[in-house]
Amino acid sequence: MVQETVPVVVHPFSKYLRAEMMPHIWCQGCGNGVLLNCFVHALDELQTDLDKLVVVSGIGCIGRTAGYMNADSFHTTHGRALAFATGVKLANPELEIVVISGDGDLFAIGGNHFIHAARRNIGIKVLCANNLNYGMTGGQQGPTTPLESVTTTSPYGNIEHPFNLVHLAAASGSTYVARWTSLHVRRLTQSIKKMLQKEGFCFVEMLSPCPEIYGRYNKMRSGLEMMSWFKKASVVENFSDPSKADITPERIVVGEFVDIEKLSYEKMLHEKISKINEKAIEGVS
Amino acid sequence: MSESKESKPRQDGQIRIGVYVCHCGLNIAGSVDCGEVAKFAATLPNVVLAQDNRYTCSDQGQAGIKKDIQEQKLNRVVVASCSPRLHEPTFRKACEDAGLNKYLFEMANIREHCSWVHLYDKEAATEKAKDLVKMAVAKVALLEPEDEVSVPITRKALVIGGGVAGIQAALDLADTGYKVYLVEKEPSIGGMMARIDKTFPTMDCSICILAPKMSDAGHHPNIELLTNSEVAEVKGYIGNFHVKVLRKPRYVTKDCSACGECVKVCPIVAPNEFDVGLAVRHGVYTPFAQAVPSTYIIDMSLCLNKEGVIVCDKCTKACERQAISFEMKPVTEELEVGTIIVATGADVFDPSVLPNYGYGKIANVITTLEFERLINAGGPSGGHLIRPSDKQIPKRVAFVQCVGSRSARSGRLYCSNVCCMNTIKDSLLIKEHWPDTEIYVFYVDIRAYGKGFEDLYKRARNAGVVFIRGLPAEIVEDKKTHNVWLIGENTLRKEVYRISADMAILSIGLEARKDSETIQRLLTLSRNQDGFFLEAHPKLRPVDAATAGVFFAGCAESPKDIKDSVTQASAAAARAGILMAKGQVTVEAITPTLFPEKCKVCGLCVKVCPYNAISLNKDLKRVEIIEAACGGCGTCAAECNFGALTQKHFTDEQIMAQIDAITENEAEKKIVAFCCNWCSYAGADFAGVSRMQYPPNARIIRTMCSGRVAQKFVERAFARGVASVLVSGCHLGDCHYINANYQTQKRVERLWKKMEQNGLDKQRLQLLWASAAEGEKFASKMREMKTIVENVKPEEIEKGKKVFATALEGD
Amino acid sequence: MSRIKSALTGAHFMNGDVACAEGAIAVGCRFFAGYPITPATEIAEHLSQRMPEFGGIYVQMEDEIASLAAVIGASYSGLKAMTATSGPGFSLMQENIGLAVMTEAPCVIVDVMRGGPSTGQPTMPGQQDVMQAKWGSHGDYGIIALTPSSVQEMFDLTVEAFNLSEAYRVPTLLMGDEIVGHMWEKVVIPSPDKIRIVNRKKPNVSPEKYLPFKPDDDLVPPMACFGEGYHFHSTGLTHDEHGYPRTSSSEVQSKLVRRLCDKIQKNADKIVKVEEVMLEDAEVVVVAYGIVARAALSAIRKAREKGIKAGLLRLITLWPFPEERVAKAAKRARAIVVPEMNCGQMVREVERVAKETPVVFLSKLGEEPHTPLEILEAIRRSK
Amino acid sequence: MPERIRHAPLDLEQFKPAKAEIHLIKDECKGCGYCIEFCPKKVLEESDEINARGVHPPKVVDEDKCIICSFCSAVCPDFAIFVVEKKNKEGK
Repeated sequence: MVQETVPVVVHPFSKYLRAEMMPHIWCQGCGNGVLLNCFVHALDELQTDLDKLVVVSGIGCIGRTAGYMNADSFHTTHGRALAFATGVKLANPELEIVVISGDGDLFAIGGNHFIHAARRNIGIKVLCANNLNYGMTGGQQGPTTPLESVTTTSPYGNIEHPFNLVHLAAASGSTYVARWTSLHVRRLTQSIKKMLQKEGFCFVEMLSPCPEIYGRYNKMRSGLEMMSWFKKASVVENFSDPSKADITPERIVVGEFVDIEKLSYEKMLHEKISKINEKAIEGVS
Repeated sequence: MSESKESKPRQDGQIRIGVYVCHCGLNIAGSVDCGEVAKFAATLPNVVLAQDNRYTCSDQGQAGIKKDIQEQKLNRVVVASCSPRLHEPTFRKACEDAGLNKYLFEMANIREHCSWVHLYDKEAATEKAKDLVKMAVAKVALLEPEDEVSVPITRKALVIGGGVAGIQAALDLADTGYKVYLVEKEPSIGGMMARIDKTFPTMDCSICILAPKMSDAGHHPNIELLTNSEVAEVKGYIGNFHVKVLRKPRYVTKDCSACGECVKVCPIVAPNEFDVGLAVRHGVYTPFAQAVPSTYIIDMSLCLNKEGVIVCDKCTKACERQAISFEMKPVTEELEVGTIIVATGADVFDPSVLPNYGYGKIANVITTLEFERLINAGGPSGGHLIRPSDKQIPKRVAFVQCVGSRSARSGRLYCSNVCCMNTIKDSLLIKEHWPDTEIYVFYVDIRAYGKGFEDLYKRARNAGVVFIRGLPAEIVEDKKTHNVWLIGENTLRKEVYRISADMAILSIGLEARKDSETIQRLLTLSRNQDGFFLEAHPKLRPVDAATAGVFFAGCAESPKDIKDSVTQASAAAARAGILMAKGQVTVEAITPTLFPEKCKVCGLCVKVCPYNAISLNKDLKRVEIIEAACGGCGTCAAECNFGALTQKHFTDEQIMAQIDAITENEAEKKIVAFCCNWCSYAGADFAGVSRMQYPPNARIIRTMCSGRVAQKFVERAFARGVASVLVSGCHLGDCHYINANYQTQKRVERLWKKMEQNGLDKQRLQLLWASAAEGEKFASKMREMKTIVENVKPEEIEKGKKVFATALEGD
Repeated sequence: MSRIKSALTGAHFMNGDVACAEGAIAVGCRFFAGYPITPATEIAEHLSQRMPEFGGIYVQMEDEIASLAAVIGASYSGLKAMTATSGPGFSLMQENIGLAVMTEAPCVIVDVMRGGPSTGQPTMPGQQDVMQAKWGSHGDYGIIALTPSSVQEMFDLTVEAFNLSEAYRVPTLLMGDEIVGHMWEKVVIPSPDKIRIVNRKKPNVSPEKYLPFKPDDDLVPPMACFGEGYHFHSTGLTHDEHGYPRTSSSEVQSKLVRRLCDKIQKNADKIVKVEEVMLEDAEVVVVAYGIVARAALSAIRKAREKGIKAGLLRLITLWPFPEERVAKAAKRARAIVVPEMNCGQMVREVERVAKETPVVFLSKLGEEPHTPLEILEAIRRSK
Repeated sequence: MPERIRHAPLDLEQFKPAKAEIHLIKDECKGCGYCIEFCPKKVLEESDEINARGVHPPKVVDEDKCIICSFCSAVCPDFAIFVVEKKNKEGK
């Protein structure tokens, strides 16, 4: 009896993921999976050379992303992903460095490194999964937690005005800034592709559903409920004023906010070095 | 904005009025004793000269007036003759040529409003004529000289509608050097003509002769195409229209090279409206190959990417020029234009409302538009006329004429002008492709009136097309063969016919666009009972709209063929060109005059002005009038109860003088009738032109708009013992001044309430909305009010006098 | 990045910071990330000038945390990398020292010690960070710390520090102080070919079989770097030989942490370095390091003149602590004198090892280091 | 062109869309329901079968309705579903 070989059902993106590490640890409905999916989709469309890709992630649920990527990857201490990545990029500018981290890691403890990395315009691509709270540690309020949101450390409603990440990124000097939600997977993939091909510091924020924790405390118990909030509130406006793009329950402005050309730090540094070396050659010969 | 100086110093020196009573051949003299009227006029105050002559409007008549002005030093002229709507400009020009300010002239309408409507009561007609002359003389004495304000014309034009008419008008204007905005609702220009296979009588391929014009319009440096767009708002007035156009997004940018790769991958399929649903198009599509602009468009009602979420990106991936952009948003563009040409075309009649023809139920009953798509090489069947049921080429074909035209049942009484010739052309097309097809044409009258039409008709007959006079009463389907039976009466042979055919083609008529009501409201146009736009004058101004600066072209004005549409388009372009070439137009000096000291800055007038030509100026403590924006309706003057505003040439004193003239004697037998220049006054003229006879009680006072009729005028008429008062104007919504007649409604209702409260018979005050075409309605109101006048008792008159006595204060 | 500019050779007169910088360049360090802090700023300034001449990278980060993070990044990209700071910066770097240890990232951290704690005395010397050097970061781990007492040693020990860090894939500390850093002395720089340079072990298996944290018998795993196609993962979480996080397995945790400690302890004999002066017959042994050892040297000479048999044991390696050498000296001596510019840190280690031999602790804080007379006095008293 | 469309398009059969082959890796699914909710053609619905994670993975209602837009696979957080074009017999 000819044993009809059942074709092993292999997801087309499995070659980008570390089989031994999959499946990932994220909860049901968590947006991090969608971000990883879009990131890998972008790599697939660009046919990025995985040997030249370095994925760096900080601490938090999304911090585990580096572990799932079948590329050189590093899982830094909390908030230090961008500083670490700066070292990697300067040491070897050919490398394509993507920092994938969360709102807490990048903008609370890592906020100082973020604004300086953006200011320097170092060629690092940042993908931020903004799930509006600290998920890994059980749902504390974070730098992007909306006003009056209930979290484990703001049981009476958060009274801190949250960051508007795209405004912060634009103001700090990023050459590319975009925000999408985990529902706008097509355009998120396009934005990731665009940033991977751009020079300088690029930032893409993805509003990510966190039904198990943030949603549980804020009347959006399921992923679908958070996604329908995104759908209802999202307004697609390209190159609108990032300072007016605060996230409110009624209105989430998504789209590309900044797309400018600016010499990257590593390019300027290596041009200076080669100039110095030429001078040095004249000096020596 | 010229704000009036202190009220003009009165003409120093004596008022010297010349009165000319015209016989107008027998038109007036037939039922009015013009000599007696002239003799009576001579006795009126300030009248220094009164004579009657046969044709005042003739050259000698006019020369006589000019001579008298110079020699007799006349400083006022009254001509008692026909309707001022006809010859007021002529006599004003005569006065002006003689050096007299043309605003010191008044007409008494003793023809349309007197002689023609009281043909058989010479005595009453003559009395009425005397009264009308007395009113004119009373008013002319109070007239002041005025100078007209001129308004700049923006040298840009807006053409609404991108069919062949719109395209032609736009090309003509653009070639003359004016900037043209061509707004088209559909994704491409081309309109109905683009959907037709061949044209009559020349049998050209329609798209082949239209496409070059379309691309000229598409690439003309002076023409800006706004397709997939609609006019959202029109403000302003002739020469200064502020137009808001809503540009709906195409979701495909200009980089689109129309390569069609996206269509291949689009999973969405829907009937293509351009092919009347007989062919299929995709979610992303272009209506037809020769579309201009060629950029494709995405039908967002079908595309799966709704509410900002892109679900399917097949087209985006397939487009190598990255021209697909779902972020596009509707944009409202603000245009400044001087003239507007309405070329919105017409819809085709939907025969499914006629159950007896079975359209929509019987497979093989199609319309001539569907036939055009089937016979077209680019259409769904590659140019083969096929039967929808089995897609076979029919052996016997029947055309049914006047479907949705000239028929009460379909609610379209007019003839659609094009269907006969269209059917003749179609029959020849069939004969050309398939010579042995039997063709029957069921008709009522073949209308082949145009150049070359008759020989096309003859060719069809010679080719063996059978014309049977008498439309089928019913079309029945033979369930098995799907053939159709046409059962009707051959009215020439007076016998019933039962003819079977493989398929029936209904020659559908044209009807007014379903959304023409919006265009009408935007441009304050009016429409005839069939829904087509009403031109300013059917004979003399066929392409002008009543609203100055607006013109018509094509089927928007009435159903017509391509040749007529193009002719009208060039005419409209020429008419618009005149205004824009002159670059400025003078505004009739009938704008309001302000007495600043009386103004209480209450803002009532600001609220009622339809053209927001008045604005409050708090620091100057008065209102400001923008003369150029003023339409000249006078509603503001009627609304102001502090006497701070009055309308030049229709001042309160002048109108009250007319009321007093009417009520001087036998007031209890008379009706003071206020008629608005554009509708009810024209309606009365229409009654006169049609020789409708009605009782002579009424004396008509003309105001530009019924909105000018202030409450105190009506009160004064009653205070002076008049039996009854009529206030009349355009239908609500048809008002030439947009919504001025709503104020009339409010004021009459207030008067009714006051009369009721004071026990007066409300019937004595009548309100009538009558359009320029409703002469019969005006005449029957006159008859109705005669009975009212008759049973008004003297005590009722006295009570009226007492109730409204206050109106006579300050006399 | 070719070495266009000729490296410095021969005798030079420079200060300690500059010597350290030149040492780094000489041994092949091509990445410096730092943050200005007295008294270490001159290292950064000198490298900002010299690094580009060698195609190296100088970057000034926003704080010390970022500086060390960048250094680890550069190290993982295949460069020898270092940072230099002082007390406050050193404290800020502790978490990332833990990261460097856990991910076995070779790098050098220079701590030019100053008066502490907190902002303390920025321009004054101090030896108060030496315990922090060993126990600063959380968790158990092995670390190497060297301490120079001359400008020449600022050069030599920087070279040595890089070699040790590359050899054992461990962050190596150079615990200088303000005086050693700022004083000017003669330095003799050997020609490049004479300088021993050790590079990290590279993997000798194909990427599929490569286990980034599978140690060889010297307990040190070969190191692949980013961009070489190994697609390896490295994390601060407890991880297995694959580098994959295994945070709930006690077996993986104990195996990994013990190795990180043993990797240094078991190789201590190859790492430790001291300098012994007249110890053979010394009755009083002075154990000292850094700037204080120079005064101790002149003190023992004066003691000898006075007929006291005194000897000096100078620690060059602070961690791993040179236990046998101190124990051996302690057995022979009648007393040990430990002069330190702190409230008693290395003296604890000496006492632990000296067992019965009495240890006299000579503590000094504040302005200058111990004078020879002070030490001599202590020697005399302890006879 | 607001005329109401009376006849079905004559060339409807010429439109032959590609057939879809939906692959469900059932045990990866965590039951978030995104694919079911956002499929534009409602091809999927919750099955009553329980997978290894104790949730109901989706099941295909009608594979022919699928237009292979692959939104389900793009929005799936767990890489548990993907769609390919069904090769006909000759494997074309």
